[in-house]
Order: sequence, then C-alpha cells, then structure tokens
Amino acid sequence: MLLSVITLLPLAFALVMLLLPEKAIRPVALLLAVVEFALSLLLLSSFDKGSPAIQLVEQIPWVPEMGISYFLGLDGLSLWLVLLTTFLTPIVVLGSWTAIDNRIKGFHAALFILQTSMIGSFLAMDAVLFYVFFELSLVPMYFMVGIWGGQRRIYATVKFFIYTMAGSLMMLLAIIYLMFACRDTFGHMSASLLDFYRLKIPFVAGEFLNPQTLLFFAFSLAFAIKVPMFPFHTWLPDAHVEAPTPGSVILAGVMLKMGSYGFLRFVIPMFSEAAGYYAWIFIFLGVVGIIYGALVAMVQPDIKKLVAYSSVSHMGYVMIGLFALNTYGVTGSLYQMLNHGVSTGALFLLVGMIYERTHSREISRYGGLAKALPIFTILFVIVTMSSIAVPMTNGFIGEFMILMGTFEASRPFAIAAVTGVVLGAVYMLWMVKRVFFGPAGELVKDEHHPLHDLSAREIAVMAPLIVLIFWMGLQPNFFLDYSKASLDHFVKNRDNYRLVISPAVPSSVEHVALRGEQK
Amino acid sequence: MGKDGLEITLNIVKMLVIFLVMVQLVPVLVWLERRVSAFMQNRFGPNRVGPLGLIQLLADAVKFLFKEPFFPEKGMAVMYYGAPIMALIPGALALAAIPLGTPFHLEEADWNLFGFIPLGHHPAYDFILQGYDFGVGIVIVLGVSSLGAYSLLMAGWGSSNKYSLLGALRASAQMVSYELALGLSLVGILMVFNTFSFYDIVAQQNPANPLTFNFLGTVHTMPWWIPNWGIFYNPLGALIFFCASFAETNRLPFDLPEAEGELVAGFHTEYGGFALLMFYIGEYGHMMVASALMATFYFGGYTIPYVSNEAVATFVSNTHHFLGAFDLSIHSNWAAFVTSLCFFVSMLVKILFFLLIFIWVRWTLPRFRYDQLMDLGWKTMLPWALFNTCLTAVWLAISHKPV
Amino acid sequence: MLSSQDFLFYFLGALSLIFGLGVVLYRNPIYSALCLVITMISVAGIFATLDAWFIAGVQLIVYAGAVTVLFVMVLMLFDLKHEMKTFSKGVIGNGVKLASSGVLLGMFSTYIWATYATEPTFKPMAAGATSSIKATKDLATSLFTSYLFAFEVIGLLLLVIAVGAVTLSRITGGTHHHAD
Amino acid sequence: MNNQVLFAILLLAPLVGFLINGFRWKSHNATLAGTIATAMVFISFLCSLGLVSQLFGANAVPSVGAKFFDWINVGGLQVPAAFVIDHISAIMVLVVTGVGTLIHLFSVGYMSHDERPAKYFAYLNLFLFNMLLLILGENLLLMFVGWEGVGLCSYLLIGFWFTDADKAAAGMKAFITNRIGDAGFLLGIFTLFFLFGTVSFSEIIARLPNLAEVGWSGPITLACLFLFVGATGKSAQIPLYVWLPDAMAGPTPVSALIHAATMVTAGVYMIVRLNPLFLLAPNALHVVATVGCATAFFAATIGLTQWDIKKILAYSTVSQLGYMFLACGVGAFGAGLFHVMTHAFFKALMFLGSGSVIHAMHEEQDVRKMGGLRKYLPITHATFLIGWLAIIGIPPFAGFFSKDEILWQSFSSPLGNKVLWIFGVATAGLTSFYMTRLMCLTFWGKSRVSKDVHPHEAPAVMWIPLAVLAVLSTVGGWIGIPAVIGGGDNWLERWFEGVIREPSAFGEPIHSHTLEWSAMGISLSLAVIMATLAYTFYVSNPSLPGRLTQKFHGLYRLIYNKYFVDEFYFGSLINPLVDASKGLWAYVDVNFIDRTTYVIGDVVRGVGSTAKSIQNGNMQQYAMYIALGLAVTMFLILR
Amino acid sequence: MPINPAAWKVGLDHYLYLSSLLFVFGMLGVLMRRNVIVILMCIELMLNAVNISFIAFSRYAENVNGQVMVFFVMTIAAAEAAVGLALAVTVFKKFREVNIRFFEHLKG
Repeated sequence: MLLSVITLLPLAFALVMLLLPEKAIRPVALLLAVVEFALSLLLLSSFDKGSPAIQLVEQIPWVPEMGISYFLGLDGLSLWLVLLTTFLTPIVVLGSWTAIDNRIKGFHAALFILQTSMIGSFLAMDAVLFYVFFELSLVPMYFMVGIWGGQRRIYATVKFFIYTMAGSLMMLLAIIYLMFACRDTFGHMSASLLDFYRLKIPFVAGEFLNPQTLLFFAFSLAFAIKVPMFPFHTWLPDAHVEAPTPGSVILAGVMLKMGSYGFLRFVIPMFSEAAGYYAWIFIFLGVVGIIYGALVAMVQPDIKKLVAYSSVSHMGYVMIGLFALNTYGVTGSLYQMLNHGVSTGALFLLVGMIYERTHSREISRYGGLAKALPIFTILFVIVTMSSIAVPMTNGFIGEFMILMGTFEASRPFAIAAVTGVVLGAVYMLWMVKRVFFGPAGELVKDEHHPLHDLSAREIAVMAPLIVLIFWMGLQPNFFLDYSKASLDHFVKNRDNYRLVISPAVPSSVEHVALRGEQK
Repeated sequence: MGKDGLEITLNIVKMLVIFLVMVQLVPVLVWLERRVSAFMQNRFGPNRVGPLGLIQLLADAVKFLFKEPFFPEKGMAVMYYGAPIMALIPGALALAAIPLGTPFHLEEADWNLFGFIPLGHHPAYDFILQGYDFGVGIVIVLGVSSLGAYSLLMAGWGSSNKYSLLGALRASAQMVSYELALGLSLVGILMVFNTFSFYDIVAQQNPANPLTFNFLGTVHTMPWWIPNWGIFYNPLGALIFFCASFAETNRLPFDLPEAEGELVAGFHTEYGGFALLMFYIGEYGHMMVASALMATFYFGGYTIPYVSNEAVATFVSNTHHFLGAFDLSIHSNWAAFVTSLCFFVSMLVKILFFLLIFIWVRWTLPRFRYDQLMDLGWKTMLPWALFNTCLTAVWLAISHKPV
Repeated sequence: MLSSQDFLFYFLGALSLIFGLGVVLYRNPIYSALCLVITMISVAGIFATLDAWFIAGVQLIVYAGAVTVLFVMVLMLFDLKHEMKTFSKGVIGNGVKLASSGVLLGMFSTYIWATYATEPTFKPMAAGATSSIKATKDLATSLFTSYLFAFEVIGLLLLVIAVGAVTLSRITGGTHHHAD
Repeated sequence: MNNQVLFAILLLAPLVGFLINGFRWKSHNATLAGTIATAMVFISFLCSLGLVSQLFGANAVPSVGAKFFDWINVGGLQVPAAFVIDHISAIMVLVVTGVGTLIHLFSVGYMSHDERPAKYFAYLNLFLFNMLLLILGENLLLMFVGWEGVGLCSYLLIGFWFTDADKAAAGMKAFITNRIGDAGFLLGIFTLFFLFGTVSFSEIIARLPNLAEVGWSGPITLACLFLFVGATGKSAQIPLYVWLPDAMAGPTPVSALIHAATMVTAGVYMIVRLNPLFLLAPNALHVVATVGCATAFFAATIGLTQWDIKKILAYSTVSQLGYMFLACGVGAFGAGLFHVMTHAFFKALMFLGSGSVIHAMHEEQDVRKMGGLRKYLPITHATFLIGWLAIIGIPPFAGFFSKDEILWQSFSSPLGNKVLWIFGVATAGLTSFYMTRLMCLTFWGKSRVSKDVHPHEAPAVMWIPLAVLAVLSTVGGWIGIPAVIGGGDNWLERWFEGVIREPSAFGEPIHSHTLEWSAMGISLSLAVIMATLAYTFYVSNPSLPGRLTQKFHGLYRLIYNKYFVDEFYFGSLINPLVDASKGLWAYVDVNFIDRTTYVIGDVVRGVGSTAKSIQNGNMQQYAMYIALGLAVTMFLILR
Repeated sequence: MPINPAAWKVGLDHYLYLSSLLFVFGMLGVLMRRNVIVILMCIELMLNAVNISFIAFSRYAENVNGQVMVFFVMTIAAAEAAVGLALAVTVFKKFREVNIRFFEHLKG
C-alpha cells in the first residue's frame, strides 16, 4: 500500500493545487511535498536491507489478457532514487518561490504530476507501467519548459520532447516484442519484469541482426537519449538553458536518472550477453562523453549551459560505471546518480538564484561576485567542490568507485576517463574564477541594482543539499548498505538475472516468477 | 367490391366528410369570433344580417369567393398557389386522426327505411367515427400537424415580399420550437394512460369508473363529482399543452407571424380572397385539432361527464324500447348509431368550448415580443414540460401503476 | 394483381425516387428542399407500409417537421435564388464521381439480386392498429432495456449538439477577417 | 587517555578551529581568530607529542594507531578511517603541527590588518586538518583525501585575495596542476588495489613480493610511476612545478606553511611511506632520482635571476624538493625525510622572514627596492641569516647535515651515480649563490628603499616564531649527524630502522670515510666560494651583474623568463585545447549532431507536405475517396 | 431482374433496390452539388435510404432492432443537420455564399 500511496499521492496533490487559491498555493505545496518526503522516509524503515528481492510489492491485474498489471516494487536499485525524487521536490518548491511568478497554480500541479511519474517509473515492475510513467514524465516537463522557460523555450522543449519520444518509441516496440516472447515461452503474455528477466533471448555474438542485440539497442537508444549519452546529448543543454530553475533541477536531478536507471533495471539484466558483448561501445561513448562534455563545458559563455554540459560529463561517468559491469562500477554509478542529483541540482538552484538577481547568465558579465555575495559564494564553492569530486564530498565516492570499476574492466579507458577528473576541475574552477573572483564585473558593480546576498529562504533551500553533500561524502556506507544486497545480486548473477518478491504473495503473474526462481 | 374496396371508399368518404365539417365550421367560428370579441369589447358584433347576424357567414363566404385573385410579380407561382392548399392538408389530416365518437358495430342486416322501404343488404361492419386509425394516432397527429409550417414558408417565399418572408420565418420557427414543448407535455399523459391510441385514452377516461389515485398501493377514490379526466392526472402537462397549442396555431398571444404593427400581415400579406380564406380555414383547422386533442387527452374525449358509456348505450336502447310501439326491426344498429351520435355531440361541444376559450384568450392577452416568445418556448415551457415528464415518471413509480 | 400494399409501395417509392432526384437536380435549393420534404413524407409512407407506424410518425415529426423546415428556413434566410454554379466543375472529377456512384449502384443491385431476389415476401402481420401498437411497445422495450446505454449516449450527444450549434451560430468572426 | 581520544583530538582540533572561525568568518578581529586557530593547532601539537612519546623509551611500540569507523565498504574495498603514527609519520606530524603552530602565531601579526582574518585562519586550520589526514592516514585513500584536501586549501589560500585576478588565477593553476598529479595518484591507488587487494599501507607492505622487479611494464613499476606523477604534482617537480612560483600570490605565512614546510613535501612523504614498494621498482626510482636532480638544478638556475623575494624562495623550495626526490630516488629515503624536516625549519624561517620584510616594506616584494634593511630589522635579519647559513649548508646548521647526507647517498648508494652527485653539488653551489644574492640585496649593501617607506621591526608575535624556527634550524640537523662526524652511528638511521629499508638488493653501498669527507669538503667549499662570489657581485661592486647579463644576454633572458616553460605550456597545450573545445562545440555539437537531427525532421516534413496535397480542403473529393473506397470494398466483398 | 408477375409482388428486395437507388441519388448530390445546404439535404437523403433498408430488414426479420437503429439514425441526422446548418450560417456570414469550396479556407 505504501508504494501506491507514495506514487499516487502527488497526483492528488496536483488536484489540490488546482483547487487552491493563488495565495495559498506555495505554502501548501511546500507542506504537501514535505509530507510526501516524510512518507517516503517510511520506506527506509520498512525496507529490508538484507535481501535483493523486490519488496513492498503491489500487484493488481490491469490488462489481464495481455499480462499487463499495476505492479510496483521496491529494491535496492530504486530505493534511493525514489528518495532522491521526494527529497528534491520540496526543495524545488521552495526554490521556485520567487522564480516562478506566473501561473503558479499550473506550475505546482505540473510539478506534482511530474513527481508521480518519476516515482512511478522508479517503482514500476511492469514494463508497460514503466513505459506509461516514463512517457508521462515528458508531459509536465514539456509544459514546464514550454511555459515558464526562457527565450527559445519552444525550440528547446520541442527538441527535448521529440528526442526523448523517438527513443522511447523504440523501447515500446521492444517491450511489445518481449511480451509476445513471454507468450511463446510461458504460454501467456506478460509485461512483468520478472518474466522478462526469465526470458532466454537468442544472442549471436558479432552479428547485428539477432533478437537480443536489436532489443538491446532499442532499449539502449531510449535510455541513452534520456541519460543522455554522447551523441544524443544535444537536447540537454538547450532544455536546461531554457528551462526554469526548478525545471532544470528536476530534469538534471531526477529525469536523467530515469535513463541510467533504465540501463540498470532493463538493459543490462535482460540482455546480459549483449550488454557484455557491446559494453565497450558504451564505455567508449561514456568516456567520450566525459571528456567531450568537459571540454565543451569549458568554453561555454553561459553558466547554466556550462552546468548542463557538466552533467553530460557526469552522466558519462555513470554510464562507464554501469558498463564496467563489476561491483565497484555499478555501485559507483548508483551513487553517482544520487550525487549528480544532489550537486547538479544544487548548482542549478544557485545559478537560478543569481539569475533572479541579475537576469543574466553570461559569465563574461560577472566577476568579483565573491565580494558582493559572500554566502552565495561559499555555498557555490562547496557545491563546486562536490561536483568536481573533492574528497569528503559525495562526488568523490561515486567517481572513485566508477573509475575503480572501469580500471578493473579496462585500463586504457580508465586512464582516459581519469583525464575527466582534471578537466572537470578545469571548467568548474575556471568558471568560478571568472564569476566570483577578480575585479567586480559590470553586473556586480552596477550601482542601480545592488545585489543582495542569499535570503533566509534561499539558505534554507541550500542547507539540506549542503548537508547531504557532506553526509554522503563522509558516510557512504549508510547509503550503500541499503543497496548493497541488490547490487551484489545484480553483479553476481548478471548472466541469469532473477528477482523474487518478498514476502511472496500469490498473484496472477507472480507465481510464474516464483516458479522461475525454483528451477 | 370486396372488403378492401369498401374500406377504401369508406375512408375516402370519411375524409371528405371530416374535411367538409372542418370547412363548414369555419364560418361559424368566424361569426362566433366576431360576436364574442364584440361582446368582450362592449360592442355589437355583426347583428344586422339575419337573426344574430347569422347570415353574415354567408355574406362573408360570398365576399371571399368572389374577390378577384391576383398574383404578385416576381412571385413564385408554384409556391404562391401551393401554400394555401398546403395549409388545408395538415389540419384535415390531423383532425381525421382523432376519434369523435365510439365506433359502432353494424350487424349484418338489410337496410330499409321505416321498416318497409328496402335499401339493400350490408355485411357486419365496425364503423369508426374517425378518418383513420393507425393505433399510434398521437404520433401521426403530431407529425401531420407539424407539416403546417410548410404552407407558411411557401407562402412567405412564394409571394416575394419581405414582410411575408419574415412572417413566414417567424411562424415556422415558432411552430418548430413549440412542437417540442407540445410533444413533451404530451409525454406525461401518455405515460399516465400508457398508450398511443386515442381509443384507449378515452376508454380509460370512462366516467363509469371514478377518479382514483393509486398511491403506494392504497387506492384513494375521489368524490363522484370530480370527473375521471386526464387533467387531474396531469394538470401541469395540460397547462403546457394548452399554451403550446396556442403557439402552434399562431393565435394570440402568439400571433407574431401576422403582427400588424411589425410586418403588415405576415405571411399572407400578399393573399386575398379565396386563398386567404383557405389560410383561415387552415388556421381554424389547427385550432380545432388543438381543441380536439385538448378534449381527448385531458377532458374525457367524447365521453359525457358523469354518464358512463355503458349508461349511454343502455339509455339509448331503453329509449328504443320506450319507442317500441312501432316494431323497428333494426333496433340494434340504430341504437349503436344513436349512441355514438350522442358521444359525437358531446365531443363537438367540448371542441367548441375550447375554441371559445381560444377566442376568449385572443382578446384577453397582449401579444408577446418575438424574443419573449422564444424565451418562453425554450427556456420556460420546454424545461417545465421536461419537469412534468420526470414528475409523472416519479409519481408513476411511487404509485404502483403499471408503467 | 397488385394488392393495395404493393400499390402503395410502388406509388410511394416512385414518389420518393422522383423527388429525390429532384433534390439532386433542381438548380434552386428551395425547390430541392421542398422535393426533400415530399421525399421524406413518402419515405414515411413507405415505413408505414412496413408497419413501422411509430417510426413513420417520428419520421414525419423529425425530418419533415423539424429538420427540413430548418433547411428551408436557412435557405430562405440566405435568400439564394437560382444559382449558376450548381454542380462541381471538372469533367474528370465528375466522371469519376458518376462512375463510382454507378459502380456502387451496380454492385448494390447485383448483391441484392444475388442474395434476396429469391427470398419470400414478408410474412403477413395483424391489422394496422394492434400490430403497430405492439411494434411500438417492443421498440420502446428494447430501446429502454438493451439499447439503454446507446439511448443515453444519444441524449448526451443531442445536448452537446445543441450547445455546439448555438455557439457556432453565435460566432461573429470567421476564418479571415472579423465582420462588423 | 587512550590513543583513540588523542587521535581524535589531534585530528579534530584544527577542524573545530576551522568551524569556529568559519562560522564567524565575517569578524575583523585578527587577534581572537588567530588565538583560536593557534590554540587549536597547538593542542594537536601536544596530542602528537603525547602520541609520539609512546615510540620512545623502554616500552616503545613500533607504531600507535586508531581506527574510527568504516568509511567505504564496497566489494573487496574496505577503507576504514584508521590512523597511525609510526617512525615516519611521527617526524612529519611533529614538523607539521609544530611549524604549523609557529606559522599560525606569526600570521596573527601578519594578518592583523587584513579584513577577513577569521576566514584566513579558518582556511589555515582546515589545511592543517587535511595535512594531518594525509600524514596520519593508514591507507592510500585517506592519504588521498588529505592529498586533495590540502590542494583545495592551498587553492583557497593562494586565492585568498581573490579580488586580484592574477592571484585567483594562481590558485586555480595550483589546483588544476595538482589535479593532474592527483589523477596519477588515483591510478596508482587503483593499480595497487587490484595488485594487492587492499589500500592499507601496512597490508600492502606486508604482501609485497620479495625480489625487486625490473622492467617498465611491471604493475608495481606502473603503480610507482603513477604515484610519482601524483608526487610531481603535489611537490612541484618537473614537469608540474609551474604552479609553485605563482602560488607565492598567497599570503606569505601560507607560502611558508604550505608551499615550503608541509604540503609540498607530501610527495616525498608518500614515497618514503611506500619505500618498500619503490624499492621493488628500480626503474621508477631512477625516474624519481633523475627528475628530482633535474628539478633541483633547473629551479636553482631560475632562482639566480629572479627579483621577487618570494619568487626566489619559491624556486629554492622547488630545488630543495628536487633534493629530497633525489634522495628518495637513490634509495636514501631517510635522508629525504631528514631534509624534509630541516628544510621545513629553515625554509619556513626564511619565508616568515621575508614575510616580516614584506610586512615592513608595506607589501613590497621586489628586492631591487630593498637593501640595507639590516639596521631596520635586526631580529629578522639575524634569523634570516641563520636560515641562510642553514640552506647553503654551513655546519653545524641543520641544512648541512641533511643536504650532505643526500649528496653522499647519491654518490654512494647502489642506485646513485656520479652524474647525480655532480649535479647535486652544482645545485648546492647555485643555491648558496642565489641565497647569498638574496641576503645581499635585501639586508646588506646600501639601502634602495624609497623615501615614503619606513621599514620597522615586526611585533613580538611575529619575531618570536622566527626566533624559535632559527633555533630549530640550528639544532634541527643534529639528530642526523653522520657517523663520520659524530663518532657514534647516525641516530636517525636507527630511528628509521625497520620502517625504511636499505636499497641493499641492488648491491653494496660504498663505504669509505675518505670519500665521504672529501665529498663533504667539495660541496662545502663550493658553497663558500659561491657565497663570496655572490657577495662581491651584489655588495662589493654592484655593477658586475649588469655587465655579466649584458655579456650573456640571451642566456640571461632565457633563465630570467624561467625557460619560457609557462609560455610553452600555454602555447602547446592549453590554448590549443581551448580552441579545440570551441571547435567541438561549434562544429560537432551545433553543426553536426543537431544538423543531422534537423535533416531527419526535414525529411519527415517533406513527406508530410507532399502527402498534404491529397488533403486539400475539398470535401467533395474526400467524399469521392470514400465512395471509391466503398466501391472497392464492395468489390472485394462480392468477388 | 426477371419481369414476371411474381417479381412484382413486393418483397424485401424491392425495398432494398429502392433504398440503394435513393442512396446513390443522395451520394450523387453530395458528390456533385456545390451548395453546402443541398449537400446536407442529400446526406439526409442517404440516411433515409439507409433507414428504409433498416426498416425493411427489421420487418423481414420480425424484430425491432432495425427500428431502434432507425431511431438513432434519425437522432444523429437531426443533430448533424443542426450543426451543419450552424456551420453553413457561419460561413455564409463570412462569404455571403455557402459554396462548398469556401470550406476549403477553413483549413488550419
């Protein structure tokens, strides 16, 4: 019941938003988001660290004749992502307090719908349900960017929508194929992941036209665009630059994770041979993405665009970690997802705060901000440190793990990836230098608009993120313990990956999964 | 000449008769209207020609007949001349569908006048005082009477005259929109009587059985002096039907089509003489239909208040026995004929009564404005008719009357 | 020897066909409309010959009484006299249209001939009055039992249509420029 | 009080100081902030004393350690937050905390007029915390944490006066250059982990194979080289030394603490810590020795020509670091660490001295505008003099012993050779030359001070540390008096026994007292000669250098511009990279990838527009399509 | 169809012939007339044709489903007429003519 509540409550909240008067919306939205977060914290207590099984399962037949069911489940892979989502939402609400000044009703409604879709796609254990949520998440984001965005918002939002849509259509095809494959194998159609895992999809190494390879690439395309991986990343900077601050935060913080989570949940377990065989492509692209993103970020004239490219680079880390296919890599990737959610989200919030003050994101027009806005600077530098993975911040753990895994998988790629560590420092610090240090820039020394340092609200927005940055940096075990079982299970029996439901509740589709376990 | 032949010929004859009745009633009505209006306006109406000016009818008829017919140039002949004829048809057809008395059964017998002048032989035959009976007469009546709009439209268009056209448009729009209220208001009474056939309706209003309300199974019988009429079952419907029928017949207060102040004489501005008369006939025909329906649905049809149909029949046969001094061998046929004749008379009386009300209202109420008219039709009557329907349904549900 | 039923059918059928053709062919839309009225009435008659009295009456009320009246009214409002460009231009286009219609007619008739020509005629029914009442009752029953949902949907549709029609006719602007 | 608590206090005291000062970063009260910070560092100094004392005496333990919690625990990688003090880290921790305390104290005076002293001291404390992590960390990962932490703090402190763009840039340069080294360090960690399955020093050393491996591609060699890359970054060796001279942009005490005494020696410390490992990779050691020696000489030559007092000191630091690596490279890890210590003393002393000079000269750093300061700043001069004697290696000052040890080892060790020795000696000569030059230009000769500057002696809070450091750099070397002089054997070697292995696997070191004496003599005499030469140049007849520079103009320009290394880096590496990235953005991102996607869109649109023509608004055509369709369907049905 | 007296006895097929003829007439009108309202009328014609066959079939099959269908068809027809006419009125307000070609301008 808990999962459904957590998933669907935001929808109700969205409704509430629509019914409220304009004035009441922000506080109530904040309150509701916090409530949602508190609810999601219950997951930690009711989650059994020890077992890799999916827990708190709920399954209601949806389209029985096609084996589609409303099937939610939680395991170590999805737990923290869900919490990340629920954690970021109140922050976003508080962060958009003044940034969003028109149509706040619709905005908050969209926000909550978005939350539902994201949580749903992290919890869905049924491919079709996952697809539904996955696509649903596009719609509110589309409106967020399209309505509250910047100058070229329409271009950006359409680009974003079409890119992601195109990819996920491939995925839909693949899902349908798998459902029919289930029918051929188990005698009844099924969209349950548990059944998908048990499918034996023929794979021929070296040649392209065989089912598993095609399915693998179909899924991969969808998720690679969402992540985004190197050649498919161009929607990201536009979307980020045009999106309003909260939009960027959610987009970078959670939605990109839906892609990498897809790799973790679908691609690698289902198509293990193909994943193993073609891993080098993804590692290669990931490394290219790291270096390329860093280099391009280095020369961006626009802060937000820089941050956007930096997340291309960071997600490159996630990808190589995933496809290192060993404990360190995968663990690191999962951790890096959370890190990226926290620190890039924080970066976007900070950029948004300064943008609210000066209405410009041009690096060249800044300079000497540190003197004008000391607190802001301190926070920004802290977040920067976490973003370039200085030890004792969260970023380090993830990057270290990932590089370690990659090193185990293949040394040349690891060495290439390590250059990303340097380049990351280069672009971030260069930006920091140009924006915060040196003599006061035109925007900063402008008498007519004296800049005010962060308000209490903004500090309140940042505080949890800062705390989390250090907490995750100093106590990674606290976070990793919850996922350890699942991740070990993931890495160990990747070749025939199975998931069980605990406690096993007899149901229409699950008994199949259980049978699969027994043999 | 077989049964079909007999049927066909009889029907044709009946239609002709009914048509003639309608036509012949018109002068009476004209005279009545003039007298009544005069009476209401404190003047003498036509009272010179003959007793009570009754001969006036003749004079009018003659005047109408001998006026010179003319045809507006740019007019469309077909429509211009077709319109008056179209005007007659619906009234006649509708009137023909309404039973004016009980059907009477003729036993197989020889016709002979006063018992000794033989007129020939005829088979047994059920004679209905009605043009035709399709069983679903009400629907037919409504449908036929709705055709009346065309005559107006044709007239308005045929005589290429903007007043005519406007009048025609107004009239047709009015008729179309009030047909809804009319039909819906009838739904209630139809549900009450649970049939489409006039005969059943009238039969259920038979004074033999008293007015009873069957509420939650317990039957409440009204005192004898309240007649067993539909209006008591469905007063709201009756009211709406009454108003709507005024609008249907383009009578005051709904006679926008010929609002003198606004458009000279509406659709029949360009008409005169016999054509105009035909329009009048059509209009009065409509009125008669409306009154007949009124009577049939809500006032017991051709039944005689407080006197059950059986009582009438027995009374007639008794009178015959009373006349039994002469031996009239064809008594039963005669009895049936006389019985239905009595009913016919009562029906006629009721019709005339309602016609009188039509005339009365004409001189009582002022004319609506056109938007008021439409508002009344669409925003007042239609909702009330709907409400009436629902109300009746609910009532029928809670009282255990079989629906 | 034709029975009166057959005679009625042929008479009304001829009437409907002739005036239906009139609807298509008259250059003056008003005449087309009036032809349509007569077609409607005769079709109602044809229904009557099939003992569908109620439907016949509804046909009269709805089509002849309301719909066509609306047509005529609108036409009169537009005051469209004898119009020049009655039929669509283009030899090929019209050729194709005529051809397709002809082909369609041919196919219909062959199909009917192939399928129903050998069928026996209708079973006789009871005399008009009672049978029509019974048929009406059946109609009502099936309408309010097995077809209830469709009935409700139709009601909803009518509501929507009423609103839509009113809104449409209230529109002052158009596609190009705002008159007045 | 058990070790755990001591360790906790030792580590956390600076952190607490950082937090306190950090949260009152707005305050202008230098004294208060400084007192807090200094007190914290002093506390940890005491704690370290308490811990180190356990290594002495009758019931001496080989090492004291403490484990706090499991930091990372993934798969085979267990990284506890464990700390250890053994004979190696003992020296380091004492130096760091001790010198650190003094420098903090000095800063109180030095930063008294700054507007954000609290911030400064907060950074300083944070640095110390990280430094302690680096030193005490029991495993590579903790060391790396400190390693990056100190880099971060040096970044913050170099850019402390961030309103000056150059200073900020210097900080950035330092951090990024360090990052390059850190990347290497990371790779080293990975290699070692996948080699030994652990990152803990003790376990790694325990699991080392016995025989020395040769050849370049061996994983151990690889690991050592990777780690050495890290060391070059952190300890400013060729090719990554470029950040250190620029790092002088920071406040002078910072230069003293970070860029002379402690942080920059981290590389040496790391190598010493892993000496058994390096001893298994002779090739790596050769690289280390060569690089160190080259750096020493190279930096010394640059030092000859600089005019900025801090720059001169910076280059001398680089060259001294080169010495240390030379020592490590020839397997004389003990000597390396010894030099680390002594260098910490005298170089910190000299930096602080220069600091007080600069303080007195109102932020004037150009030695050409100084001279004859001896009578204005007697104490500073005296202390600086001691530092000078120490660095040019005049017995019995600290520098002599450590440097001489290194030179002798480079001569005698089986891993060393004559070339290294020759360059070492030459470097010693150069060192004494430019140091003397510095002394002359700053303190001696006639004053070139501009009229509006009135130099004055520093306050007590500033000269007391100087005095203490002077004492230390006098006596600091005596713990390592070589056997030949002090009769008995070398105390330091005994101290290092067990934790530092001899390169005995590569052959016998040369044992010959005569050789050792002569080597000592050569280097000493060379130092003296060069000193007098410098004195004549810059005091007796100051016109000489000018003429000399006229003569060797090209060479002079080359050296004066630091061999154009920065320019070379910018021209060959950084600018091309930036341009390339701009190109990537403009062409790959915007023009290539997006264009391709646009092409797809255009194709779709084109198809649509062609198909559109069927759907002109002509409804009768639609109806016709319907009719045709119906006909076709009928036909198909009736067929 | 063969011309023999038996064939003149009206059966189901006659009604179907009639309805198909009417249908095709209406279709011709829809296809070829220009006047929108006339086209609407022709559509009504087609609907009527279909109704005829419905009723004929229901009479033939002795059940009322056909009549129900016709009932619905009529409702739809009325609705369609209402909307169509409203559209026609709107277009007429613009172009003073109700030629079907003008509806081409209504494309988005």
